[in-house]
Amino acid sequence: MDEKALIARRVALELKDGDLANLGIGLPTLVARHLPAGVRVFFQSENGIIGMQPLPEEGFAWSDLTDAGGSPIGAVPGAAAFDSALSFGLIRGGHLDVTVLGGLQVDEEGHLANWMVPGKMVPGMGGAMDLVTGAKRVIVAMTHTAKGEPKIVKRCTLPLTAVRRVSLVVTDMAVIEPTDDGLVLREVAPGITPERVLEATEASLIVPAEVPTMRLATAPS
Amino acid sequence: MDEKALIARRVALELKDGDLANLGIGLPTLVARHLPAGVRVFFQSENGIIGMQPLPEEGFAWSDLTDAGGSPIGAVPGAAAFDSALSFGLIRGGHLDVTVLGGLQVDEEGHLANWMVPGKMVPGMGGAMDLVTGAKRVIVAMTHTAKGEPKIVKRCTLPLTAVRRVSLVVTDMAVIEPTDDGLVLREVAPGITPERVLEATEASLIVPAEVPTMRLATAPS
Amino acid sequence: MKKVIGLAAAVEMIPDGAALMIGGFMGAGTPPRLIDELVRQGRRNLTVIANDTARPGVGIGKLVTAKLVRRVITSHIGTNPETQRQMIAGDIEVELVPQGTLAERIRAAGFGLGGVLTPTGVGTTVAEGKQTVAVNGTVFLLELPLTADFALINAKRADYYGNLEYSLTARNFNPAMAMAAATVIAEAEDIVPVGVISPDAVGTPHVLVDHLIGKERGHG
Amino acid sequence: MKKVIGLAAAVEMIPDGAALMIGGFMGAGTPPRLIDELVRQGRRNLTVIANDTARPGVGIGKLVTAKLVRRVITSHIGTNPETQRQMIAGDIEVELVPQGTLAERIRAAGFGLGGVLTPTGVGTTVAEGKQTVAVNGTVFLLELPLTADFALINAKRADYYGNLEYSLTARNFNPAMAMAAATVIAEAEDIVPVGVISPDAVGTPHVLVDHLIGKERGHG
Repeated sequence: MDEKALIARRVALELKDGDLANLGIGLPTLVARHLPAGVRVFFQSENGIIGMQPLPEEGFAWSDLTDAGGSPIGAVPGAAAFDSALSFGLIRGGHLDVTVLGGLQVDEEGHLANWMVPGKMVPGMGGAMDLVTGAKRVIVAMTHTAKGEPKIVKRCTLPLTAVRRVSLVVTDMAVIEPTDDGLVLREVAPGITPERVLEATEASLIVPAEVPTMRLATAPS
Repeated sequence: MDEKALIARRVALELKDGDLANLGIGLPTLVARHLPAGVRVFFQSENGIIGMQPLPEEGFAWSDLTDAGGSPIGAVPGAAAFDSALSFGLIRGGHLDVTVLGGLQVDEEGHLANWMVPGKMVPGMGGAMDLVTGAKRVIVAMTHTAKGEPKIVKRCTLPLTAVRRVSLVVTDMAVIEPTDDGLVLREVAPGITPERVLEATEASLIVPAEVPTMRLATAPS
Repeated sequence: MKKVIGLAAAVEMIPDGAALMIGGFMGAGTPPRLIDELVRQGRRNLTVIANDTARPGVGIGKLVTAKLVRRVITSHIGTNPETQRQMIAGDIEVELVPQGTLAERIRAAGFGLGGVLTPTGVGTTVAEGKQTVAVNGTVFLLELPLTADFALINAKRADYYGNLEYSLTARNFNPAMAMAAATVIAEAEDIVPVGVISPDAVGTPHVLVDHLIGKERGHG
Repeated sequence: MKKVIGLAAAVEMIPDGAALMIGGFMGAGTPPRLIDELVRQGRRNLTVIANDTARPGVGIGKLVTAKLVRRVITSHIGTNPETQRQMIAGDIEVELVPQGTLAERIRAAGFGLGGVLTPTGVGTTVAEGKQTVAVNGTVFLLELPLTADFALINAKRADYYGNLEYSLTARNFNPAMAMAAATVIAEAEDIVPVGVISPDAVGTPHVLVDHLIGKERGHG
């Protein structure tokens, strides 16, 4: 299975019926495709809408209805549009149930770094700092390693996105929950052992006696 | 001439074409009736509209279109409605050209007291503190004395509405401008001498060599 | 996801002593049925956060007359002699807040801000006991967020998701309060099918509304 | 009171070195004709306050490509490699601001606030050099208002007074910027007679708009 699809299918199970969710660009966007039947989630695009959906048909685009990347989208019935101040009021005021974001590093304190690599990549934080600070739940969806290097580290060497502890980290190898006691290994991907996760992780992990295999939402038809 | 009408007619001359104005309850409300021909002023009601006007016809009332006192009003073509936060953003952000407010006392520093009499009347400040703090021009429209007592005093004994110096004071006896040097007597009402103004005023007044008679807008037909 | 509930059931969720934000300005934009039901059920010792207490017999004035209110945080009580009488008698505690500051304090809570710096009230009795902050030589009051257990919201129209559309001056404090309270109960003149309200006409997105009062038989 | 002026005349008011707030999010809601005319007239050393610099050839990206911009205060430049190239070359100075903080700082200026206390950025590089304020044990950054010489605003419709109506995600930063700049120049797809836009549909009241770009012959 494609590792990104695996991550998206696992994250999709974290979304609950009625949730307001904001998905980051890239891998997190895939999560919307994997929602279980009967779970209706409302997606916010931080440029000013609740109720975004993919463009329903070719030729249905309009320049006033776009996602945060500037691409045309659709809107579900019951969508609501608003300005940037209200959009971030929803995020910072604790009204957003969950955000799913990509990550460059997560450390033992559950801190996320995902917005810059000094001397290399300085795209800007966009809404990432607000999302990590304000959402009720922050789920990091990322590959477990990058070019063989662990991304789950003792202490982030990259600049932090926020000092708020994220809620859950979902990778192609594992589901890890930051807690008061440290990072707990909650699930392993199909075919992956806890030992292999430990090998691919710089941070210390707390490994319970039983670590179940990752649950996965069904793939879209 | 009725003293309130006189004050309103004088204040009306202070409003300029295109101004956004907010009139306080009572005497200030009368100003709208005395605008010179060709001067189009937009009136804000702080409960959330620009473009209020008196109810145009009996039977045209609607419960969702009211003034700050809760009474039905009309709206001119081109009116705009908004919530309380934006309404006071207009006031505090310096977007309101002029406010006309009643007064209990004005002192030599040009400070206004108009919202409470300790131990007696505590209606609440409503929007008065915001208006006096934020409007570009603050015009006080009030009778010169109350029960024979001067209302223009050396120092306000009543709680201040703001520490911002008001722009102009218009009474039934005089037009007085607070300046860096103190209160300057700019005009006297028809039939009133500077001497009589001084007698009815506790504060020191600077009296120029020539004090013209109050200009007045024409009364409505 | 089902938000529409009965009027009585909605008000039964509100305990004695609750802090309520109530939309409206002199009664315009105050939810009429929720107010009447609070009176009918006789909820007591309420804290009310609202622009004003209207007049006796009007909007929040009904709660005051029924002696359900222990504390009011408001910008104005001058139009309701009953509020003033109860204040003087010591039955009701009144905290007066400048109207613009009241709007910003409520907004700050809903928008996750720790506070706002405002010039209004500097040098007046409103500044007593408050922290001031100087920014580029100008002194501002630090005004803190204001939240509540419940917001009672009035809208012109709702859809069944709970999107709210407001009308003219009946809007006033409703949108900010719908962001700021722990639980939001909304009452609309009409509830329309989802999709009928244009996304641009939504004043309060449905995700902020916890409960919506349904129409009841006999109410026309 | 006459607000409608020609495109060229409007842009001629903007001097080299001006600070501009420009509405839009990745080009959506950015005034297209004002941008093109700025490029045509070759205004230089501009400071641009905007959510992003879009892409080369799109919205604010056109200003960057034409090398008109000396400084950007923005939340994101990652979609425009030309902005990044000029930043690395030292031709353009970039101040990165979290998007929600950017919105609140602009709003604070327009609403007469001295600043806002925000949790975003605490403990990160964004907090460097900024005052922090503790409120009830929680630490917030004090973020200061952001103003500009001009705001360039894009709306769906205007009326001849200058009331502006926005559409869906093209709204974004436009309403806040229209409050925050010294001079507001607005461009709309249509200018309709006064009274045609419902008071409830007005996103920016006309009193905030100084100049409105008229339709020109040949523009269809």
